[in-house]
Amino acid sequence: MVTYIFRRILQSILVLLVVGLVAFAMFTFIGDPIDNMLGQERTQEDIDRLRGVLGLDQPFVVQYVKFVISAMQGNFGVSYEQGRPVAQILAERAPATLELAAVSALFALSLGVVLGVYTAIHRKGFVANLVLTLSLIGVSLPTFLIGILLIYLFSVQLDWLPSFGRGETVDLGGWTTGFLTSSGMRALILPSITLGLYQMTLIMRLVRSEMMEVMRQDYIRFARARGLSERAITFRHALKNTMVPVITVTGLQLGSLIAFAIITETVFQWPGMGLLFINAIKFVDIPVMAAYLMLISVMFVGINLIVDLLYVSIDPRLRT
Amino acid sequence: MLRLTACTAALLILSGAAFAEKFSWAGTTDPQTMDPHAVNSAPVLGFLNNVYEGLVRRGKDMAVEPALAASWEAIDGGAGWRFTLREGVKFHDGSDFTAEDVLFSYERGSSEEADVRSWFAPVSEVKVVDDYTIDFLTSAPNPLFPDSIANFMIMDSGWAEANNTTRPDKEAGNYATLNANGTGAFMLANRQPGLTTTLTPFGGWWDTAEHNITEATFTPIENPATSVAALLSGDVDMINPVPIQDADRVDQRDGTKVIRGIEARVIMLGFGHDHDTLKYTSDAGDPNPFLDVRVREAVAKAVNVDAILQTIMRGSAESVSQLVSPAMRGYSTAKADRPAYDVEGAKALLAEAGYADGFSFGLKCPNDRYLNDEAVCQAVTSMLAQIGITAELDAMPVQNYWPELREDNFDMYLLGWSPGTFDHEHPIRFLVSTPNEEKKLGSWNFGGFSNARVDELLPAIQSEIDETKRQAMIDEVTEIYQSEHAYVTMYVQPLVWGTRDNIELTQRPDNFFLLRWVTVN
Amino acid sequence: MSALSRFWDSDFAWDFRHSPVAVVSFLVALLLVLSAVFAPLIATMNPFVPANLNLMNGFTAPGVPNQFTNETFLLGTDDQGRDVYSTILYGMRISLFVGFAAVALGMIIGVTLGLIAGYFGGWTDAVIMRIADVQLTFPSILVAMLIFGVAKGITPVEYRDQLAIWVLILSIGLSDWVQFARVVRGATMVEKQKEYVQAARLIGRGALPILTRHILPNVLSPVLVIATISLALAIIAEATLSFLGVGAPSTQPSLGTLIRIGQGFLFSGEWWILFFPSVTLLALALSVNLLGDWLRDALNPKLK
Amino acid sequence: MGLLDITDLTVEFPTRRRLFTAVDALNLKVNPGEIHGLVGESGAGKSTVGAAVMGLLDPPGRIAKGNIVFKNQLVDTSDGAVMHALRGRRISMIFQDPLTSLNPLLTIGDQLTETIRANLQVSASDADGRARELLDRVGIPDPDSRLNQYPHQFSGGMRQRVVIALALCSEPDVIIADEPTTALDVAIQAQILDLIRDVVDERKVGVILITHDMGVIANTTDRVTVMYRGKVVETGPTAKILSAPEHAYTQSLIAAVPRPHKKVHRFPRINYDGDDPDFAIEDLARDWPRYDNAPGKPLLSVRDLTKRFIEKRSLLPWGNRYFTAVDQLSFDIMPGEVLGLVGESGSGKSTVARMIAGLYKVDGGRVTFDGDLVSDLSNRKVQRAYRQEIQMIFQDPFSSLNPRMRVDQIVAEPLRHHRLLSGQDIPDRVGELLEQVGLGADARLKYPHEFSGGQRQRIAIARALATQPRFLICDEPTSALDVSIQAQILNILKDLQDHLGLTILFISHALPVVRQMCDRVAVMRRGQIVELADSEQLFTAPKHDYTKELLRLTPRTENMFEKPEA
Repeated sequence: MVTYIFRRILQSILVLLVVGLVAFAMFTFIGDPIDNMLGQERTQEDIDRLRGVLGLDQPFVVQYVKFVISAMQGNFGVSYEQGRPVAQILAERAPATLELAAVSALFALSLGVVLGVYTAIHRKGFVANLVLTLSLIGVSLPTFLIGILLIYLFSVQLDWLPSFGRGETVDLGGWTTGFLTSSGMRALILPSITLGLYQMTLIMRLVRSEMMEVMRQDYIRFARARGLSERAITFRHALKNTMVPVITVTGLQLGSLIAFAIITETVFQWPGMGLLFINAIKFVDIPVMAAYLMLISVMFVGINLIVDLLYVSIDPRLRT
Repeated sequence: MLRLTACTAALLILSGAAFAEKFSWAGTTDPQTMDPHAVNSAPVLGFLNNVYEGLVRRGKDMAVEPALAASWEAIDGGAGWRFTLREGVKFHDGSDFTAEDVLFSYERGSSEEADVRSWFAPVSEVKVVDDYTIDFLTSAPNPLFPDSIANFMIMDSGWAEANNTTRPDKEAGNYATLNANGTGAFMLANRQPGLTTTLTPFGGWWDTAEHNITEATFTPIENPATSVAALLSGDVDMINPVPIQDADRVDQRDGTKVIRGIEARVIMLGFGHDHDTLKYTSDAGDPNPFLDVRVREAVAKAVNVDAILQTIMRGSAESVSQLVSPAMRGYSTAKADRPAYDVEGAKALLAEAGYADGFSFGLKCPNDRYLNDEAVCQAVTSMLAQIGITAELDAMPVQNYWPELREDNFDMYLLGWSPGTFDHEHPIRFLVSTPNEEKKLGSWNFGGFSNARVDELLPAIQSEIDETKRQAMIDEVTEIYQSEHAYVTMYVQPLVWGTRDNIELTQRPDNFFLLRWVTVN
Repeated sequence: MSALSRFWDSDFAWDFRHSPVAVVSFLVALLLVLSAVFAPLIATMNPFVPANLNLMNGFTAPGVPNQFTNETFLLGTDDQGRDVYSTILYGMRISLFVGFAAVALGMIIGVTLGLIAGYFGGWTDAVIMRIADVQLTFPSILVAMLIFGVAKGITPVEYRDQLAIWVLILSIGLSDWVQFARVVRGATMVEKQKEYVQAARLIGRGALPILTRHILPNVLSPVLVIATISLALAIIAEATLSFLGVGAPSTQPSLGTLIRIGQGFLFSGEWWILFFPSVTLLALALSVNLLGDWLRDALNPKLK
Repeated sequence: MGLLDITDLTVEFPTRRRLFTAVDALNLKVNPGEIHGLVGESGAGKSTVGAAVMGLLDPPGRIAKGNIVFKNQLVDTSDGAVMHALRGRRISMIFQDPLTSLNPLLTIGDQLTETIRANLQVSASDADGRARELLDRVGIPDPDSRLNQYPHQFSGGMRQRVVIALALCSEPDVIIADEPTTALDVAIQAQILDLIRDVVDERKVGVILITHDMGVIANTTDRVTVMYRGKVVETGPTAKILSAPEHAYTQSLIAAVPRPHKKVHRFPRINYDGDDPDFAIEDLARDWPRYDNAPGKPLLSVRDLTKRFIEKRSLLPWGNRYFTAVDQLSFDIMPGEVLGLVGESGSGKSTVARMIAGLYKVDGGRVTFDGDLVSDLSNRKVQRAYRQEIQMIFQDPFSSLNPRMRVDQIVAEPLRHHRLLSGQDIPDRVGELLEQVGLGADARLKYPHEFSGGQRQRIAIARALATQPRFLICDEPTSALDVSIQAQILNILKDLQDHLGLTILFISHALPVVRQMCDRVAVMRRGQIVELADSEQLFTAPKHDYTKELLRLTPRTENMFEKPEA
């Protein structure tokens, strides 16, 4: 098992190095830092001097290693757009996105599993089929449209919930949280539904199909034949076995939540990293793009590591 | 990191004000910088007018009134202007305001790195007479000089030196990009670029506060529908602008109202007068057809301004024939007619110029600067298509737009101009005069229109004190740029602000939103 | 028995005929695809040609004559005077073209790599699947925006409009290949253990003919299911990117661009500019999704 | 009245084309302390009977009519509450595959106690004690520590014991055992059957033992019911049915069972349902090339053949733990000889076949064919020639034919690959081959799924014969087939050897089959050959203990009905 986890960690590091390479290549080949740092009136001497200072005259590999080292120290350079260290900007923005993603994930996961189990058990029921049909409509509607409709309905027409932003936040030593104020909590509702709805649907459908798959297994038939109650069969036997594949996919889904937050943040003017990123795209702010890229993959890789560990804890076959 | 949370900041202020109110407003674009000299654009200057102040300021009716200068007078013989500074004024950090700060701000604002240096084109020298007296000497008599520096904001010299920001830095930014230390009614409490900017009242302000705000938060909301939703749901108290199409709804709804006005801003199309060849599309490299005045006239005739006003602008704007609106000083009443919409005439002109089969070119357009700017450009594209010339539209955020124009990357472009001095001379100086770095002239004349007679007339206009003579000269310039079709002027942009019913504020025609006139009921 | 009647008689076709959902969604999808393909024939105008537009027709409500021009439009017009009905047809062409091309790209890459990884295993497999892991880190919209951002940084401005479509295809396709690869790899690993593959190897067949002639046809059913669902996803991704402003340009609007434009008129009463494109997008994605859902069940031998 | 009385049971599966009657008016009676065998070939409906009694029919299956009477009470299988009270409490079930019957995520102890507590009103600690007793009873050593283990930590036989323990939890009156030993090796099979027998004798439960294996029936059951296509053809005491079957189907079924105790020339076949095609061996033999084999020189020679698989991957390649599947194996096959390779699952016999066929790379040793070193896969010239000379017939005719290829494409593939014929001649040759294996030329345009198992195996044979090979590897060629089809295919293989002089390596786990087919037999165990002898000698006078053990455990069928050789 230690080997397994160690192997996964090694693989994760490898993945990060590759992503780092992509980010670094973006830096080097697209956003020429010299161009951005020297402005229009530059001489060849200036360029050569700065190349030396920045180490750009060194071989690619050396530069890459330096990039990786400084990235590990959280140093991603200075935003072209804002003229501030990218790490600092990201640190400001991260709490908003992470809180949104966390709430969405919780929403998607809890409702997804519950509805998935429900629809799998009541396969022919009216409510289950209604939920399924609605869920397909849910995945067929783009996120941004759902966001707009939610705003129109709940903010504009009904005036129940705020239409944009995080509401009031409380600063806990560099981490701004919306969890501690009622306006912050209210502001979270619509964006997290918007962001989580799609993942919720996916998880629900996955749980349902895996559950139905598991329900066809011999050990479920055997459990029935042993006289166990339907409750025990559903929750003790079927659900646990369903969780193994569900966890993998859910891990991937939650990882992509952070990236998909770009859309939600745009619609709701949510002051997170996604909004930052889309602005970076518009202004071709390469350092911000590269850093965001790295950050997303670190989170993604981290989530996948956790998923692997969860796997081990659920499936005894992996423990030997 | 210096940051006050919303809660604590509010608590601090609450103790002071009896009817304390928070106020929040939203706009399409975030002010790029907090540096008053780095970018000469209305969103920045409008915002910073709340934080910084100039020697003079404009009142609710746009009239110039004393601010940091208690009074001013022309120096004999038109050599310049003497400003007597207000005493006892403090900067937000508590330091005193003196003539030294004015001189420093002049040097900073007229420096190579500054975007606002063209304001100081007429200035030959600035002399500190004593702590509270300063002379601005001009190379020629300049009767309008005090009017022209209402947006010239004074920065604390000691603060700038201490923070190593004695020169603005447009690209990389420096301390003043994110921080401010002015004398204005509001202090910069928290600045998160692109997210929120929070202002709090400055207790030590020299003037009497008319407002009752305890904290004001600005949020840029890029998506117009979101900002409307935010206003309707009461999440913000004011938005500028309200998308024109939503104005009626916002006005009719309980709880919100719309404040309309005609902005001083003229929307026009510009050409690459100094481009020998086209830069874009498959015709790139071909000789520039817009060098031919007949082609420019054809464009002017092809644009159906009335249609734009009736549909995209929903009838809430006026067409215009000049670079200023009729309300501005120096408007040339004799030249009030725009070329009529005339597709056939335009085609005939094109044929005459040898472009019967048309051509294609690149049209640049911002998509978040003016009201429905991209839609207008699209409409222009299809109108030009009617006379057989194909515009390839490239719309982009304003932050990318100005650099693109400065680098001459266009065949035709959209521009809006609001004369800071409310005088016809202003656009002539910025848009019609031949670009001249040294004299700081024609700095926004991206297409490089050049006419010797205009260049000759401009200094005369600037120094002429006799109104009739001055107007005659302006009329001549108008005649020139109209007949040359230097720009295709289209319409004067409307001002459409939306507020909650409980907000009272003053809308100034220059689209500057000043918090010091806001009352929250 | 001809191939056609044999197909008609197959379980697959029978299931299809007896599933109202499948038939209806197939017909809806077919209708939409056909109307997009034949847009030039059934549209009232080509809204992509600026010369065809009359701004005075702007904001005409559906079925109501325009106050200036007295023209009537079935689904109304947008702010530029574009007939919404025609614009939807033409916009759907972009959406569908991007969707199909992106799925084809993702499918070709994914199936090829999946076959290779699954068949050869070992190092080849490890490398390909690690690349897939990296790719999975970035959802399509992120890839699209990165490519877009990069492309914006390195290409001349005048190519950006044409570029947009290809960037969309490339980015959606690139983020799509992983699921094809994963499924095909899994299926290939199962199939290669089967004795017919060993029989072919025994004859002396090389890897290429075994992969293409033997394994590929047997792993296609899950590929078909994924391709269908990916198509819906790709259409939505395209709409999303266009909504975010990194997709189809507003002079040649796709469904997503139309929705972005229409969204600006949500409060002003011109509901049709948002409503009809949204409904079309929903109908398109929903019918394709329903088909995919049905296919998944129909092609799953375990459900038989 | 018996313990369980099933009368007139009819189970229907409505499919889209027609109503399929899986069980047709079946009557069956089980008495306490009796093992009632339910035997039939695949598709006979025997498993459906078990599922119907348990109320576990897969949808859309349904009981159309019939009564199930348990202890003189009519059971309403459609009533969930009734079935719940019955299922697991009074009637238990054992499934075929012990691996999939157990929930992999729960410990054995958890699964036992939950079953006990679901069915008997006992406390948790009592249930725990009972679970321990049960494990002990089914012969699992060290039950204390075993209780905390997961199913994957048990071997196949142990797992099936756990399954039986689970079935016994509630002290049921009836156990339905559905192919309980099919997935197990012969040695384990005997143990499990003994265990069931003991339980029946001890607790006087009634057992329905569902199986396709006549050997199991012969050795274990008291009474037997024979099913054919959903109908009961014959029922009665096992001894009587086996020795003197009345129904023609039963006769044909029994006759086809390979006998371990003597060698017959051909398998006796009784044509019951008309599916007995001609195999035109004479036509085939006419064009068959004759090879001059040097006398006394082996055609195929295997020396020190070794294969290792990675058992557990480590972080670094040299830290991997290996499992030696084939360990320095050596043997020769003479021209025209049939060599049998026999052993239990996991003994490495299939690995040997795949190495000889060049499907696996060898990790040590060498294989020479007709003097050429063929275990070196990089020698393309030798490989190309060798590939024409050898062919293989696989175990599962449902997976050995590509389901997406037409039959003519399948059979033609070797011809095309080796460019043995020009394009126009290929269809003719394919037609001939299909005729010769008795399928008829119109089989060409069909797909594999349109054929039955036996027909598919004949397609596989046609493909194997296309290149006119000298050497044929048969890897369990009949173990996936019903016994009557098995006889048919084995006869074909015998013909091939007799008339074409083919050299055959015949791999099987079934000793009776090996005895009928092979000239010499090698017994494999854990990657090594423990005994290699002439077939008759090995069966009559085995030398090695392991061989003796295997022979002893093989179900005895001497007292079965025998049809004189045809």
